[in-house]
Amino acid sequence: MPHPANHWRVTIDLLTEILGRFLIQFQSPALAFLLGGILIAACGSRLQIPDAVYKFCVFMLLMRIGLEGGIEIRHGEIVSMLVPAVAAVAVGCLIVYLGRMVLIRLPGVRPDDAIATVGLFGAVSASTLAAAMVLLEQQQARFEAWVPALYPFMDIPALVLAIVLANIQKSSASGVQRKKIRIMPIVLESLQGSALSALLLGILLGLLAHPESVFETFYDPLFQGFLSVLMLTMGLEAYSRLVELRAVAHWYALYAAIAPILHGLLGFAFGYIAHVLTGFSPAGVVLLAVMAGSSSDISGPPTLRAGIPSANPSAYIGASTSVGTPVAIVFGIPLYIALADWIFGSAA
Amino acid sequence: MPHPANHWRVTIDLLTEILGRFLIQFQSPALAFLLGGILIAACGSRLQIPDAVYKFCVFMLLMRIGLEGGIEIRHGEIVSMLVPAVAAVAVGCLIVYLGRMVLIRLPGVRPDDAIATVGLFGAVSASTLAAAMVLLEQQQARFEAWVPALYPFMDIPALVLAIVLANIQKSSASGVQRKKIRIMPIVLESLQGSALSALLLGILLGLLAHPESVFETFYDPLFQGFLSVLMLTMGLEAYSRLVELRAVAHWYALYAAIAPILHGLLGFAFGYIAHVLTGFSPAGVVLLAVMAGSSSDISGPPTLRAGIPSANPSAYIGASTSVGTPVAIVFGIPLYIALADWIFGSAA
Amino acid sequence: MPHPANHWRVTIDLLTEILGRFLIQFQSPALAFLLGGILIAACGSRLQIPDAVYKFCVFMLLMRIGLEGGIEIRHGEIVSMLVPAVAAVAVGCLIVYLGRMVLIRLPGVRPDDAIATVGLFGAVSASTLAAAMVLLEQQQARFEAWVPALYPFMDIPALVLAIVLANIQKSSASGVQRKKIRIMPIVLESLQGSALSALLLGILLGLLAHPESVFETFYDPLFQGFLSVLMLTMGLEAYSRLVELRAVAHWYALYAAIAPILHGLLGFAFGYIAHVLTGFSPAGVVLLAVMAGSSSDISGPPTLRAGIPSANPSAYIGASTSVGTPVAIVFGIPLYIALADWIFGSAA
Amino acid sequence: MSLEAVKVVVITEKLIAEKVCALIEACGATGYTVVAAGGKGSRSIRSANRARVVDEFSNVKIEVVTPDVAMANQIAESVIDEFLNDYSGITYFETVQIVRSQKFRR
Amino acid sequence: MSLEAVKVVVITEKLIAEKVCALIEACGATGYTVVAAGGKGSRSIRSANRARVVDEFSNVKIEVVTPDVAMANQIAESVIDEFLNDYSGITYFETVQIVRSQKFRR
Amino acid sequence: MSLEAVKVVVITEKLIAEKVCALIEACGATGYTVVAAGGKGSRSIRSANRARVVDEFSNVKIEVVTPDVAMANQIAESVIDEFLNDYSGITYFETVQIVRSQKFRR
Ligand SMILES: Nc1ncnc2c1ncn2[C@@H]1O[C@H](COP(=O)(O)O)[C@@H](O)[C@H]1O
Ligand SMILES: Nc1ncnc2c1ncn2[C@@H]1O[C@H](COP(=O)(O)O)[C@@H](O)[C@H]1O
Ligand SMILES: Nc1ncnc2c1ncn2[C@@H]1O[C@H](COP(=O)(O)O)[C@@H](O)[C@H]1O
Ligand code: NA
Ligand code: NA
Ligand code: NA
Repeated sequence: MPHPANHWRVTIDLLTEILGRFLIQFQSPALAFLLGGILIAACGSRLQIPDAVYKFCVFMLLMRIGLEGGIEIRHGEIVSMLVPAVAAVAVGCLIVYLGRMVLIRLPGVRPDDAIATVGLFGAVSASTLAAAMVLLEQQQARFEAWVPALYPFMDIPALVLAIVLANIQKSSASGVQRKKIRIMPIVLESLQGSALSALLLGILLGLLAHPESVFETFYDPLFQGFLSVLMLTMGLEAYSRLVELRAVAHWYALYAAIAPILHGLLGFAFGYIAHVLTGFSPAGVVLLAVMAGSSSDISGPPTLRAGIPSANPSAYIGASTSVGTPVAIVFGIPLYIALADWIFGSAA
Repeated sequence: MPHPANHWRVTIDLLTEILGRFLIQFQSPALAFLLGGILIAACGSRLQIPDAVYKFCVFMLLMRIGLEGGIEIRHGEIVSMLVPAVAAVAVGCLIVYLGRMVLIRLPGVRPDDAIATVGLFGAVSASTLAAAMVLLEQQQARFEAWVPALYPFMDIPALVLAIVLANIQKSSASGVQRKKIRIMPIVLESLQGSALSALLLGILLGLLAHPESVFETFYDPLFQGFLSVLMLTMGLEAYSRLVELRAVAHWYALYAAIAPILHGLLGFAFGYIAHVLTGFSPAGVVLLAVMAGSSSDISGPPTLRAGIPSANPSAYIGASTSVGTPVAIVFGIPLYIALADWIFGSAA
Repeated sequence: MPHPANHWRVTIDLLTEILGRFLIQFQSPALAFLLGGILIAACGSRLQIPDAVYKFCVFMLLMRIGLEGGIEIRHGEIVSMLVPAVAAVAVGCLIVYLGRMVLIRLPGVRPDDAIATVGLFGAVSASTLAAAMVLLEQQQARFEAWVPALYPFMDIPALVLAIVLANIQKSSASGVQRKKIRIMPIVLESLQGSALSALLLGILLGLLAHPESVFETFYDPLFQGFLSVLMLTMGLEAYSRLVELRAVAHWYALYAAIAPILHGLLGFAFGYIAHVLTGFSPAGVVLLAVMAGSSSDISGPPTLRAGIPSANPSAYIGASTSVGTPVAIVFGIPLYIALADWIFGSAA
Repeated sequence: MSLEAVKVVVITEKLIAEKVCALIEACGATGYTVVAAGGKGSRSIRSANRARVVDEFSNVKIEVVTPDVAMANQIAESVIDEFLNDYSGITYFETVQIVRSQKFRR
Repeated sequence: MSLEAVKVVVITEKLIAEKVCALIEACGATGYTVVAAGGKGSRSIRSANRARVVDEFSNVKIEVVTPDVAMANQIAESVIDEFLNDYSGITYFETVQIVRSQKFRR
Repeated sequence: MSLEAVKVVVITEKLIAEKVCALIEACGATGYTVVAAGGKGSRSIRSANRARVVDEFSNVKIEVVTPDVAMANQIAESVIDEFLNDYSGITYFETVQIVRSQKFRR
């Protein structure tokens, strides 16, 4: 850590560093395809990625991440995952809890919508995670094999907490004695979603089977390509959802622009603590920050729609898809990498 | 062949051998994805492989198998295919003929349903064949280039015979003078199905064109990957079809559990005869057994639905998809390879 | 250029040359899959390539072409594109203008249908272009990086001119004062189509981002494979559209059989002029000829349907899909390559 | 301007869609509209939206606007006689008001 | 041969399709037919045909042929009560003539 | 509880679906539902389910529940005038009973 005396120097260095990374990152394929998607959608392009292809991309990415994790966990030690996993749960819950306190106070924001929104931003986006992993892998940064497995540890608590809070809110508002919310069905529902079950199946197959040949000929080499297609789709989607976002209070857009970075820094801080306590790798810290900064795009929305049906999906999905995810990828990822470079040396 | 004196020793060796192979095979990607699909479907996962992707996987596999066959047949001699082709026809017909005699006698089994079921189990599954081919290729086992072309020689006679038997059955039951069944339309219909026409087109292109570059950059390297996706889909499907199977007589489940192995051994025996007569390769014998043990999942069902409309599709498709195919892949393939190892030495 | 004295010798040489190329070209994967698709459709095959896969193939091809162009343009000089771009515009307009004069005079041909048809044949087929590019790349023929970017320069003027002519036609026929046609919306509409926007996005990303890694692991290696799938789809489609073509005047079929070659030769001539003026590469001349000879299959039809709604789509789409495109690929491409070999030496 | 007519609806297995359409044309209808459908009836559930290994078994909904009750009856009866004993499916009529009535007469 | 019956139509979010179908069965219907749909109502546009990152929000159209008005009313009311406060959707009835009427009674 | 209303059905080419929907909204409808369709009419067959090189030519079925006959007529007439001379398509009315009638008035 640098001496506090020359902290101006350091701030400027950091900013230059981040700026430099930005320019590089803007050219990284994942980001470029995301921005490209937004751009051509804004130009009125009729290009569409078929739904079947989009779903297959998601499957490919999560299976690839899971398989790699599973194959490597075999050789690694899983106990060291404990502290980071606790950190992930804490970050997920904190984002929802603190976020709710802020958002619910804003004018024109319905409590239900607020809680659903913070739930979505507390949850994790698999595609944002994949984009960060590709970038780190290209920079030869090593992280523990089990890092992607932290995903559900942050994702599920955030969603569950949001649904529980919404129910408490509703019953206290209506004055009726609230009926006890059963948590296990929500957890199960989350785990059964297409994204998480592909990830978990991948880990399982990586652990127990010998999928190396298919990993090396299919899931690994095509990873980047399918990620680029997914990013393009998300860019197209981000633009087309803007219309919906415009129909709701502007606070959502503001929250969606700021929250990803704050959440990411919170995740970074918790990751840093885990680093000090247990030697959690710098690249792992970056990925924890990326998860925290991301907002769920695949499994979160339907879970929240079912769990908080009274919330308006246009508010939370619009905020997350149109603003949150682009900010998390475009500004968040390079920020955390630069931060890690600065704090840990060239490790990340 | 071992001396009959120490046949206990040999039996134990064989069992150990097969058990060892099982443990390895359970970890082979194809099998692992199949079991994984069953597992996550049983856990209630909402993971789905889009229909368009499933269809494309089937196309890829059959085109790849066809192209490779066609390219290699160019350099090989096709005459030696004659005896194995006759064996394939014989096996397909025997399975249907013998199967009908057994199944039709069981209580609670309607004749039409019985005949459609044995027809489906006499026919061939392209995906099961592909899974076996990947395994043999990974073990550097060589088989004649035309072996995959034996597929229609077993598939079509089985389907045609089943439809003819069902018609005879119906007319003898109703006492009405039966109207002559025209066989050629059924054969044509089978050849025009999506699976067989992709296979035949692949063979044709392999024979007459120069598809080497596209084979080497696309169809061959992605083969294993798309097979894994297909196996996953079949696993998901196997579980979800169990509900239907439960609604029909339990005899179907029993038949579906035992028949694949018996059929496979019958196929193996005929393959062995072809080996003795014409030097049919050990790996070829294994693939003939795999075809015999498999039950059609792509082209068979619609052909039978159209040819024996009075049969209940829940009976035959449920039996084949939920039980027959998993048994054929999980237990059948390793059994025949172990058998070939034992009989032919390390050839397969 | 050979001496005029022995021009008989030369003609025979040329014919032999072209014949030789034909036999090779017939075996090239792209062509073989196209012919294979026609063949199995004619045999009544039920093989289908899902719509989602078809759309993804188109996206892949245009993104790959665009990315490569963009990456290479970075290192090249774009000014030399000027003359060929003017040539492309001229060819596109000439095809429409001359074609209309001929076709409109034939008996049984409605003016609207005639103009829409020549518009479609003046426009460009991305898949035909891709097939030619693969062939040239396999023969190590080099062309300028910006050649694929000539596509919109020929495509859009042809479509716009056709729509304008149809409107003039209609208003002069009805005697009503014609309302001014606004051209920009048509140009924009064309650029926003799925094919062109994928191409342009690819060029942009290639220019401004660093998509090399995803290009090398995904778009480039899978190019040939997806092209083969696309060609197969086009073959299936060509046959199934024949029915529609039969319902309209036979002149459309005749036009569709002859025009591609004439258009290709026109394009070759203009390319040759550009070669003389600015050193346009021989392979570039071939690709200009291929564009001229091709007829649009993806973006042209909907643009014309919207721009000339009174024209019968069966006439122009049938002519293009069933006859024009197969002729352009099967006879056109090898012809222009042979011509280039003969005129420029072994350059193409 | 509008005229009463009968719309025949047939919901049945996708596998026989083409044959049913041919039958409908043979009865003299000027056209028909087909929509992919899933559903559940006395047999089993058929889903329109997932990778079934045997896709051919999902449903279609076919609608035919007919100019008179006679043709509607004929279509329904032929479809039932020829297909709905062996294949699953239902058929029913609806009364509609057609707007360009000449389109529905041959 | 044909008999008057009531068809209940429910157009709502795909996300709750399975639950709505279960409710319909619980009301005693012998079957139902589901079709993928897009649309626009008082909330937002839902398209049936493109890669939405959140596909679960597109629509379905569910049709149930019921033997009597009572069941039709019960289905419509239960669906409205249970779902249409929180989820977007509409429901309406049509009169149809069923041809094989025994199929629609339990 | 339920109220008689008119449902306008337009079956036409997918290519113009968006324009037709805009026209329907301009006529004052509170919503519409779109379903992908194939079919055959006086022009050619359009299939909903295969890789057509020119996918834009398959059909859509658009349904609009309108509160009164006047709006229904206006929608049908505008669609016919503006589109059905050049594009293939049909349009017809059905009588429906709407259950939450306030949803269909502006
Ligand atoms: N009561 C009903 N209402 C609406 N659709 C039905 C009904 N009964 C059957 N169907 C449809 O008709 C198909 C075949 O029905 P079934 O022949 O009873 O198996 C089902 O899959 C449903 O799509
Ligand atoms: N007037 C209408 N006519 C036809 N469909 C409608 C109408 N209003 C709503 N819908 C359908 O019902 C869905 C939900 O409507 P809403 O609850 O108003 O958002 C819409 O997406 C449409 O598919
Ligand atoms: N009699 C009919 N019944 C049902 N749908 C029809 C009928 N006639 C035409 N259609 C539908 O309307 C579309 C256009 O018809 P057309 O304008 O006659 O080509 C067809 O593709 C069908 O989907
Ligand atoms: Na988060
Ligand atoms: Na078999
Ligand atoms: Na052209």
